Amino acid sequence: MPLDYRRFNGPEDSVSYKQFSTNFTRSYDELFKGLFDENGKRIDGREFTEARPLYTKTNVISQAKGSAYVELKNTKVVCSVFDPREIVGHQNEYSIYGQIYCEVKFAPFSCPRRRRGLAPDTDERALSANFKTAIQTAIQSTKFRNFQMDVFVYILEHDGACLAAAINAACLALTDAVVPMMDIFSARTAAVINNQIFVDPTEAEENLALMPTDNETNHGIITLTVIDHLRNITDLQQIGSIDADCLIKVIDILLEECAKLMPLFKDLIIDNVFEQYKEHQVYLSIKKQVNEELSNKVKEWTLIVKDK
Amino acid sequence: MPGPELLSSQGLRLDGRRPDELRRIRCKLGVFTQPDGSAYLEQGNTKVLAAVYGPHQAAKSKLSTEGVVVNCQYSMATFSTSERKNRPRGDRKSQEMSLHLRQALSAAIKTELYPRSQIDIYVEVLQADGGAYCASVNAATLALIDAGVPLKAYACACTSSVAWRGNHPEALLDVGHVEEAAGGVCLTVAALPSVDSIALLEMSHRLHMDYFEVVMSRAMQGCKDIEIILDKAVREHLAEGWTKPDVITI
Amino acid sequence: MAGMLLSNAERFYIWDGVEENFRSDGRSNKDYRPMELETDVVSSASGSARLRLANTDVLVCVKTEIDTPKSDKPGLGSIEFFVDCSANATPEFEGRGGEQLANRISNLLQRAYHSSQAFNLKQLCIFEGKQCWKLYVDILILECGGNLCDAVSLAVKAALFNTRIPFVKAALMDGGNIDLQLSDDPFDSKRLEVGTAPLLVTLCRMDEENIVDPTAEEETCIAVSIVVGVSGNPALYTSSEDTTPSDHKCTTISMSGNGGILPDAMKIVIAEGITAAKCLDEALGRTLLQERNRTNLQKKDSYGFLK
Amino acid sequence: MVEEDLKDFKLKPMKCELNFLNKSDGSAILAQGETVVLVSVNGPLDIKSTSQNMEKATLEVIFSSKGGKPTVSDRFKENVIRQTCETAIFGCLYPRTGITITIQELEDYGGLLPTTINCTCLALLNSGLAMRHVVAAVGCALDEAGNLIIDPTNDQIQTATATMYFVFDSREKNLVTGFSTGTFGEGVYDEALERCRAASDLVFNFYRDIVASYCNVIG
Amino acid sequence: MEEYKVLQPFKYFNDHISVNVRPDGRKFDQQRSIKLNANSVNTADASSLIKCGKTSVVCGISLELATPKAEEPDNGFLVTNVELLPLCSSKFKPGPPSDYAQVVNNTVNDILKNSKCIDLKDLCIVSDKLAWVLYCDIACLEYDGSIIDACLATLMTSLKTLSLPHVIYDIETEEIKVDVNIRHPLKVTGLPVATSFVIYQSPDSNVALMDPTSFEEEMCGGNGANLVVCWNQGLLCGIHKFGGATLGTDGHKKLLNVAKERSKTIEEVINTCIANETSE
Repeated sequence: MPLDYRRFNGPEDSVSYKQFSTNFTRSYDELFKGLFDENGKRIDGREFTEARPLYTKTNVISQAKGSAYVELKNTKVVCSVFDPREIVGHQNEYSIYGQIYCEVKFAPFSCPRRRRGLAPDTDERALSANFKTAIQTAIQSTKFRNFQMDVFVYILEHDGACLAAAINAACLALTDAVVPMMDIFSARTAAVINNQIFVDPTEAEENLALMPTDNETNHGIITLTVIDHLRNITDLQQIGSIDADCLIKVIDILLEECAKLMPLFKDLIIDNVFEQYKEHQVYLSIKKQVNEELSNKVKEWTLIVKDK
Repeated sequence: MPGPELLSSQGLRLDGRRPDELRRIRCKLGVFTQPDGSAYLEQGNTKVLAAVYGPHQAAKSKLSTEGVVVNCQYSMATFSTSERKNRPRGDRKSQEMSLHLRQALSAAIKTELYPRSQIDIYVEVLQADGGAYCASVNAATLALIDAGVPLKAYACACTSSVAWRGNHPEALLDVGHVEEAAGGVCLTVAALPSVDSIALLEMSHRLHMDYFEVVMSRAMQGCKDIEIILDKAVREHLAEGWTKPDVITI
Repeated sequence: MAGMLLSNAERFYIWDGVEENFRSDGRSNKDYRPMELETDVVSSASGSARLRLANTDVLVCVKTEIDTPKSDKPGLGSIEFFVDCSANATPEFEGRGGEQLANRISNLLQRAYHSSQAFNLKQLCIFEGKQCWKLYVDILILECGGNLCDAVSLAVKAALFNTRIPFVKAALMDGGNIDLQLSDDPFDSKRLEVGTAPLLVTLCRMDEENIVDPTAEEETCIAVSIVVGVSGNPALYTSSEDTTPSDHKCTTISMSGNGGILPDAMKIVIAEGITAAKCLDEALGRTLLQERNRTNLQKKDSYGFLK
Repeated sequence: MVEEDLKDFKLKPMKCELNFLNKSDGSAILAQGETVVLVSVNGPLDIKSTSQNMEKATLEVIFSSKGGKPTVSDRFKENVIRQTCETAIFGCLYPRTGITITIQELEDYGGLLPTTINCTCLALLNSGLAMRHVVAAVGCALDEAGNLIIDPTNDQIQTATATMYFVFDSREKNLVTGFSTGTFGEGVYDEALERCRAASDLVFNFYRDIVASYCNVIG
Repeated sequence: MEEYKVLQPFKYFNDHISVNVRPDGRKFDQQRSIKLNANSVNTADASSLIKCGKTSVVCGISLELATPKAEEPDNGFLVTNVELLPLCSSKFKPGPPSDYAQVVNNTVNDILKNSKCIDLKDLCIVSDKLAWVLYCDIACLEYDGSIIDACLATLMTSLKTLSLPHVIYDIETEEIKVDVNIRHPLKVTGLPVATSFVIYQSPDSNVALMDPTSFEEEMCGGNGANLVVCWNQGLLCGIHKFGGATLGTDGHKKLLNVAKERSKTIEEVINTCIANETSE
């Protein structure tokens, strides 16, 4: 990477201190045992098919048109949506579909293993591309023709399933930004290690799922995005090597998990609408008051002018 | 002065060629279906692909009312040189080569026939074993002919260098990669041999004045020979263009 | 693909054709177009292959370099994919035009080859923790005639099959550095076990039908396409019978285009993808073995683009 | 603040030449001590519509250091100069136009930014752009012993615990721009402000002499 | 009201100032509400998040090891970078940092260097062999003015809560062993606090506004033209004034005192936040 002139750069040969700490270089089997507590459940006490609770809040960024903050226990993601503007970059003909520009960025301090650079590297660009295919299906881009809408995601802390968290945050941010969408969508991730399915994996489980091993069992990570309308799958990303029937089993489990998220999103959106409605009422009443004062002021002046 | 080892005692070069001998040129026109004209040319181990699109409507920015805009792009495949290049194009050298390519080819094309339009010429070097620029010009000429673009004459390019045998100099034609790397002088000529005019002349390193004439005439002679070879290939291509049997599978 | 203008009438013509399982060029939904494959086209590379799928033309070259392995994976070499869309294919690829497509394909390949069951990087290790081979797989796209992913994955597997890695003896000197002896005879080299390398199959959905190997025209009128990477069966790639045939596993799945797909339709797509990849694998294995026996290691006269 | 000890200093020798470049609307080369800066101003230009501003001229400053490689601190200097000139120039007289100020650092022996600001002001004077007020920059350093040195030389700056640069406008002698390095007390800051304000008169006189000497050439 | 602000921004702003109140109801030298919490991100070695008014900034520090530079063998590295993310406001575009972002970055770095609150010698483990590299990455999540104050506050909170793991370095074999559970806190002297002002040139007099919002910054000469005063335990450690309207000498003095009071309140906020962080 050529030296970045626009930022302050540390020494090139700097390497994370965790590398020299004792528990860094552990073999595959030790790590695999480390995933379970004594009675066979996952360390944080969850069942294999139990997902982490999803905490979320919308309208966290005042300047953005719509924004959302999603927390999957330790995975923290912020997403903001800006309203359409002219298409950036050269544009040779009128595009009948609105363009959607997506960018997913890891915070430099977000990954436990090593510090990520400030400039976007290849796998962040790949993540942005996957993220874009997942959300563009639900957005009716014919409504904002020849315009470009920006969706930015910033991952504060990465503890597994950050693509799924980003997609969920994007769905809530888009609803908060009142963007024309076909329906709400949600996403979930599952990891497969030694033929065992882990729903909503933590970073340690994800790292193990992608770690090269010599045993011939299924291993990999699958992220599924489902749109509520007819339960259509809008995006399916899979890495690792998994045979067909295990894959189908994972897809079914993920479909249920995504379905569980839908009511949660719906309640949240309905609460937001009520709040905005109340605010609007307050705003209208103030406006009425101001108009009244103005009108009786005008009456006074006409009186003064008349008797002059 | 480098060069004694370039010529053996019997006057043969490192790859066994005589000083005034071209490398084996093999070429084929109409290699691709989508571009208007395409050509593949092998000059020894230097392999080049050329494609021509156009003449088509020019981009607003580059529009010129009196003649056609020739837009060239020269890019070398990452595996073309023995040492892997990490960026195929966009560095200064390929931009310079594109400029030279445009200069040589716009001298050959009848530009005044297509005002306000544009011809795109793309060259991809698959394997570079010396003389990549000359192979590109020759391949581009064949691609232009395949595309039916009217040309004033064949644009051929050739390099020549000088080596020492005993005490008197010997001009070497069509310099290979090894001879280029040996640091000898390398004169590149892009010419229109039939109308005997020179489109581009470029020389690296230093050459004494009175040897210049020897090297220059050898290069011009090389261009004339190349023109004959290209002409033969074009006539062959057109002659058996429609009677050729279908592709024989192994 | 690029500059492909289709009127609505032509689209409906293609859609109706697909419904009756009889496409515009006479193929059924599950047929591939004729392919031409040739290996060892570039002499300066360790392994190369050129594949022509109707009018899609791809040239793949593998170059090897000695590199130090990453600290968290001491015993493994590394493989890197670089895709370059040459402007020969379409004027749009001039300059940085083809970068988005190139990134998409190289990401797909990087994910497909990620699992050790797809491509075992242990065979690239020279000396644990100190020296290993790094494979640069450079893919040059010369012409786009639709279905780029399949053509690229086939050409990559053929190029890796054709790759020759020279024997290297590594000895640990005192003071921790390594002394490498490279054998001088160029033909004294070993091949890579590339049997399990994955093949990408693009399945495109046109309302209810799935078609394989779309042409450029068909690609412009599909809603969603799913790329399935399926690992190969090593038995097909060695003449000796002792290698155990391993079943085909999915090494990567990715969707593109904006459209949704019903879950059970997705299951059918995955099954079809695996069967299509299986027969592609057999065809590739047969031709590569056939070519290797015929040329038995000498470099034959390469047709290249002269045919 | 006793009056006379305000005057007991002398500034580094300043040599300047106006209209140094013929291609630019206004240019100046200024040497303050050994620090030399060349500034060229290209007056109201036509710029592309997206970067035009309805009410006033858009100011663009390009600072290129001696080493040539762009660094983050160049952008900082550009911002300092742009903001100073923004207040000094009557932007509203040239709406929807662009003014570019190009600065080339030739020698840097301490006090680079004050010299750059003075040279920019001279170049603006030479370019004939309407200006509200003229700006003058003076630097001062606080050494270990605690006494203030006006317009310090290079080695005084290296050993100083704190350095302060102030830019004053010619009309009310108010502080237009200022920046400092190192730590210093509040009292020291006020005393430095007063003494630099006094010193700025010398710079303004220097401007008058320079412009006067060029008057017959222009006039 | 909203339409008035959009149609006639200058008049809207002037009406408010002439009545001695700011558009969001604050007085001229009143500070916006501050919410600060430490160690919100547990993958970073130290982190903190501040939300002052509508500006929220997160700072994360990651530690790395490297060989010190040849010319300064016993100095560690302190690398601070401020990122104005495209998601914090429509003013910032994706891609490499804009000029304004680099100016903010440079200002924060200068203040940190001037205040000398971190001695680079403490970061050196073995002279000329091994030293700590402190990557302080500051990301602005929400941009609503006075960004430099927020950045400095989070930076100081994170530095104060940072603790370095113990490193054993064997000279001969150049073996590095890091013991993660023995950690000793980093020595931080003093606490620089930056206060930014904006000077509004109203027709009759110039007024200084403390802790400006981005709308107020725009009204008084664009987002580069502000004045940053930072105090460090009673000593001034940097006054940066970038153009903009001028201020008389007495206005200047009043400014410094206001900044001093504010720096006291901010110090309290940081210390209380660290106190209940360590007590947890």
